[in-house]
Amino acid sequence: MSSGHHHQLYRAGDTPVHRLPPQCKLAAVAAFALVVVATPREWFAAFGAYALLLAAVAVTARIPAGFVLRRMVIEIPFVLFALAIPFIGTGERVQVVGLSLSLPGLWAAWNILAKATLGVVASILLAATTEPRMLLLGAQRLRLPPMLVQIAMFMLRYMDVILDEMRRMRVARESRGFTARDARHIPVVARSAGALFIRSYERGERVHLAMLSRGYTGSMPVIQDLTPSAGQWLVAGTLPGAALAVLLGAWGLTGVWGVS
Amino acid sequence: MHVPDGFFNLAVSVSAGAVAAAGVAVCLRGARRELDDRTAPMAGLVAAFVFAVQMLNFPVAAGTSGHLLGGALAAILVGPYTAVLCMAVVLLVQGFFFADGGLTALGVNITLMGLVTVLVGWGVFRLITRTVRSRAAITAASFAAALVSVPASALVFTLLFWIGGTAPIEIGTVAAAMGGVHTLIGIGEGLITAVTVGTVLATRPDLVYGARGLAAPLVLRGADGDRVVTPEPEVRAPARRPALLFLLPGVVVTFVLAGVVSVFASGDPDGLERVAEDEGFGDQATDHAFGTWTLADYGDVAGIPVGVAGVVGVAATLIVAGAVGYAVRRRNRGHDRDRDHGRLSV
Amino acid sequence: MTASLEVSRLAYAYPDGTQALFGVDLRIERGERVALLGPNGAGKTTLVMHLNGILTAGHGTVTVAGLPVSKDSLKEIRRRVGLVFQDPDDQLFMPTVRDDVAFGPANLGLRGEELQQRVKDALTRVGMLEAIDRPPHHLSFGQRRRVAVATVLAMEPEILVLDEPSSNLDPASRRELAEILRSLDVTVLMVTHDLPYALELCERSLILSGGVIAADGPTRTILADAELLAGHRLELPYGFSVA
Amino acid sequence: MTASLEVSRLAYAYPDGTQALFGVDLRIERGERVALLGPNGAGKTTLVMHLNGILTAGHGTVTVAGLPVSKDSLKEIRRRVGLVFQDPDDQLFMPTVRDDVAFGPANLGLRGEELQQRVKDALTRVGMLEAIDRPPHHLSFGQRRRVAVATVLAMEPEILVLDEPSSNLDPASRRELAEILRSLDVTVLMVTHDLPYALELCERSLILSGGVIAADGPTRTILADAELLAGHRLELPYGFSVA
Ligand SMILES: Nc1ncnc2c1ncn2[C@@H]1O[C@H](COP(=O)(O)OP(=O)(O)OP(=O)(O)O)[C@@H](O)[C@H]1O
Ligand SMILES: Nc1ncnc2c1ncn2[C@@H]1O[C@H](COP(=O)(O)OP(=O)(O)OP(=O)(O)O)[C@@H](O)[C@H]1O
Ligand SMILES: [Mg+2]
Ligand SMILES: [Mg+2]
Repeated sequence: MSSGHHHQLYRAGDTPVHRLPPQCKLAAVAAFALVVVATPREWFAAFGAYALLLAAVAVTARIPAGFVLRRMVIEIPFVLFALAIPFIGTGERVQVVGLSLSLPGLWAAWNILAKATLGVVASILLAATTEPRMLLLGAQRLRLPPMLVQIAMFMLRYMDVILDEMRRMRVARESRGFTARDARHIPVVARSAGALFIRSYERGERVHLAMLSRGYTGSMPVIQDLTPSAGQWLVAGTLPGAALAVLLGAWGLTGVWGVS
Repeated sequence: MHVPDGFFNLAVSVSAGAVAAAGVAVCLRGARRELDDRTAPMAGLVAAFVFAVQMLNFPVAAGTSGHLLGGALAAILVGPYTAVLCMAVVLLVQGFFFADGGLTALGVNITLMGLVTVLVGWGVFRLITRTVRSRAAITAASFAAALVSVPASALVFTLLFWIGGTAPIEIGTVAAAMGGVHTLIGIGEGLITAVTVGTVLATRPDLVYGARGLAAPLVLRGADGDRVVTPEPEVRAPARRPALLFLLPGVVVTFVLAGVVSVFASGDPDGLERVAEDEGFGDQATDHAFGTWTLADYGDVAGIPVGVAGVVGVAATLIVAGAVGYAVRRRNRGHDRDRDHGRLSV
Repeated sequence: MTASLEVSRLAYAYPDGTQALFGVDLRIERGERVALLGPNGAGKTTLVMHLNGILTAGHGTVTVAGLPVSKDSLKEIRRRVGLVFQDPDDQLFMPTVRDDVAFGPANLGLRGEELQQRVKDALTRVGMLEAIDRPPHHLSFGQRRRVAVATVLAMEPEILVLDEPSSNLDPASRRELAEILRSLDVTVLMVTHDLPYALELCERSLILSGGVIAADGPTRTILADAELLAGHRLELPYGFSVA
Repeated sequence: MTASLEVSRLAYAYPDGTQALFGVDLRIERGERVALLGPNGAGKTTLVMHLNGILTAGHGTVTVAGLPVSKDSLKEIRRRVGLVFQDPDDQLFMPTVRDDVAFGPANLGLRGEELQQRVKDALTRVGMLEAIDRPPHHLSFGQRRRVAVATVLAMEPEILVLDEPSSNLDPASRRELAEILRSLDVTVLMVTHDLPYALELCERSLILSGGVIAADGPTRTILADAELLAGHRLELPYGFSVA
């Protein structure tokens, strides 16, 4: 089975970030997201600091900015929504370059944009430095119920199977003189799409049976040792740790200076 | 409909997280009856299919994003318990691998797109197929189930938004936008679900959980050409599921929890505020509107900064989820061990 | 003595209703090498899939080394019976050839150096050692077939069931495979359409046709019976005769 | 006269960097039947995929009946060259056998009764008419192979390229396929590992080995040269000799 999908998320490399055991990275990203969400939206500097932290991770992992930006299109629906809030929001209005905007709306938009963006970038970095298969092993190590891990594993495999079957079907179609330039051809594609579901299922089913026939019992044999050392936990803890320090620091400062 | 981080206030996130965790725990138990060696890949395929279907994503004017949901389809193909697990897996993978949907909003997302769609979809499906069980009826029921499940989910979203959305938008606007768009999406989802279920039913009827039924008797042939027909194989009907009813109160509990906790514990009483405005004593409130909104996240209740309360709250969700998962896992393992013993003594 | 494989009155219908087996009876002793012949669509693959519990009997029983195939015995059965699928794409699923060949022995509990040794031995046997770090789906069809054979050899099963293992192999690999099979002290059941190959490798042959066993006997006798062969769409290649 | 197929200095590397062809030259005249022999991984499938533009030459040119294979000529090329894939699963994708066989001729503009007749004729030829309304992925491997051949026959191409068409076929089907190919007045290029089959069907053979053409000549001469064969992992089956 082949190709594509995963490799768009994952960028192979041999950096300290890549080398960390997956469960450490998972835990670190989740903890980081918690800290970000818990940060009051007025603490602009804190969000700036979080962004810098993520940038530092990206640099360490040698993930180019362009890669992260391209993957951030996933955020577009929220961005559009967030941009709409100041217009349709209720509450006090302010005039900005001739537009009447809702002040609470502006705050809400900022809040969603800042937190969602930081969360999205953290996840992108996680996926970029960890193979999907390893992420699942990590989740297993973090005691995610095995049934969920198993379903997730089949899901990833099936995404490959479906892509692979789609590729085969495309080649088969084209080699028999089909070109999909014309709208009249849509029914043909639709009919073969119906077959795709069953076909993919049966291909995956046969592969699964082949796995069973080689002694598979529901969890992948872990051939390489994944047990993280205390040092690795410590390294992984740097990101949420630093973020927490920023949060607590900012809290202390606002405590001293008061709210303006 | 993927909710990003920071979209709902903490009270809603935490309550929905608790309900989602409990729901998934119940389904982990229930799914053991639905899932075996042969159906496990089907669960994976359904998850992959749902994932693909959810990729068609477009913005909704005053809601979040709109797309097909796939919960009803999952329920019909693999059974309601496994379906919830599939949806949870899709959302987990989307959150962690694809950065789609906030990690702290997982609870909300699983509740909305997993629990609600599966529950409503399966409910409608069973209601229709209980009486008629032909192939056509199953296909039609699939259409209806999917059609209803999407707006239902949008409705619940609107309710949660009303209780604890962080964006200051009129609830009416949200309801109209979400409802309208999701009714349209519902029609699309109904069609896709019906076609998919119909296709599977035609070639692999054994794969449709909602249609588990008869296999024809087998014929034996002897060397001298004599024929024997084996007795009718026994029929395995889908298991009845009283436990599923557990989920319904679960969803109700989310709202109550979220509402109550929102109003009394969050320090972000915008839900109350809206009620106040609606009830006509908004004058008083508007004076404070700025204060309420800006103070909301860092204003303190009983001297505890909400930020800290947030960390504690979300951590609590994770602990609950983790504990439930752990307990179930231990129990599963216990079962496995029993089975292994059984095996050895054979 | 208990038979290595015993199948009795086995019938099976696929979920879409097509019945493929109509009451198969057979018995293979320990250490025998048996060829399973028959026309396309006879049910050979279907039968073979029952031998390690991948398909479960609609009616009848399958017994492996005295152990009936059932839900509880599956694990043990699959440890004993190694199955090479007709389509290598069904068999190979890991990201590299090494991982794929290691998968089975790792499931049996092997680790570390011992595991790596098994993997290398198996790949050397089928002549695919240089491809050890390549992804299996980037190999040629015949190369995939060879790796598929290696995945099963690496498990050292006591019963080897092969579904057309020689198809798509080049002639030298075909002979090498025959030598490997001859060198192993295991029970072999091999599905094939290559009658000379069956004669070379297996003392005994079965003909499965229309979902029942139509003939069972020494390969030489069966291949000499032109009428029997013709009745089941079998025939010796042009220019070949059973000496 | 223009050649039916002409390949010149063709080189190709797969996206992962594996180079499979290193400068292939060949020329096949109209109406010839040529066998393409060679060890596993020699590049046979890779070469064949260039002949109707599924892979595009990394270097060198491919010309079909005087028409160079390029983006603009693809449609015409694919009308002329019918390709049977090594793996029937790569070939069959529609929900029923009927749809699948009709797909090619329908793309050529056939409709209605004429189309149905083509479909039935092609299926009758390969003996799969009864399966016309079954889903192809529910057939046995050999049955799928036969349907795969039918999908191409139904297009009535002027050049037939077959990648191991006889593997997984039962012996009678194998002979019937040879008869079909002999009865058609088309150019045939057939990849095969079955040397006697090549001798029976093709006057001329090519050996592709390590990505280049290593030998080209009358099949009988090539098969008689044991040393040449052995150098490319080819050998005649036990008990068979070129008379
Ligand atoms: N997945 C399936 N669903 C429905 N019917 C099937 C399926 N697989 C095979 N069959 C049918 O069952 C019968 C036996 O098929 P089987 O694959 O066992 O044949 P075989 O003897 O292995 O043939 P071959 O030599 O072509 O591999 C055939 O009629 C075939 O069409
Ligand atoms: N998709 C692919 N990606 C990378 N390398 C490939 C791919 N397919 C084949 N190869 C490599 O290219 C070379 C030629 O492969 P090809 O499939 O053309 O061989 P073949 O002659 O058809 O062999 P066989 O007789 O086994 O079918 C081999 O070394 C193979 O490993
Ligand atoms: Mg078969
Ligand atoms: Mg090839």
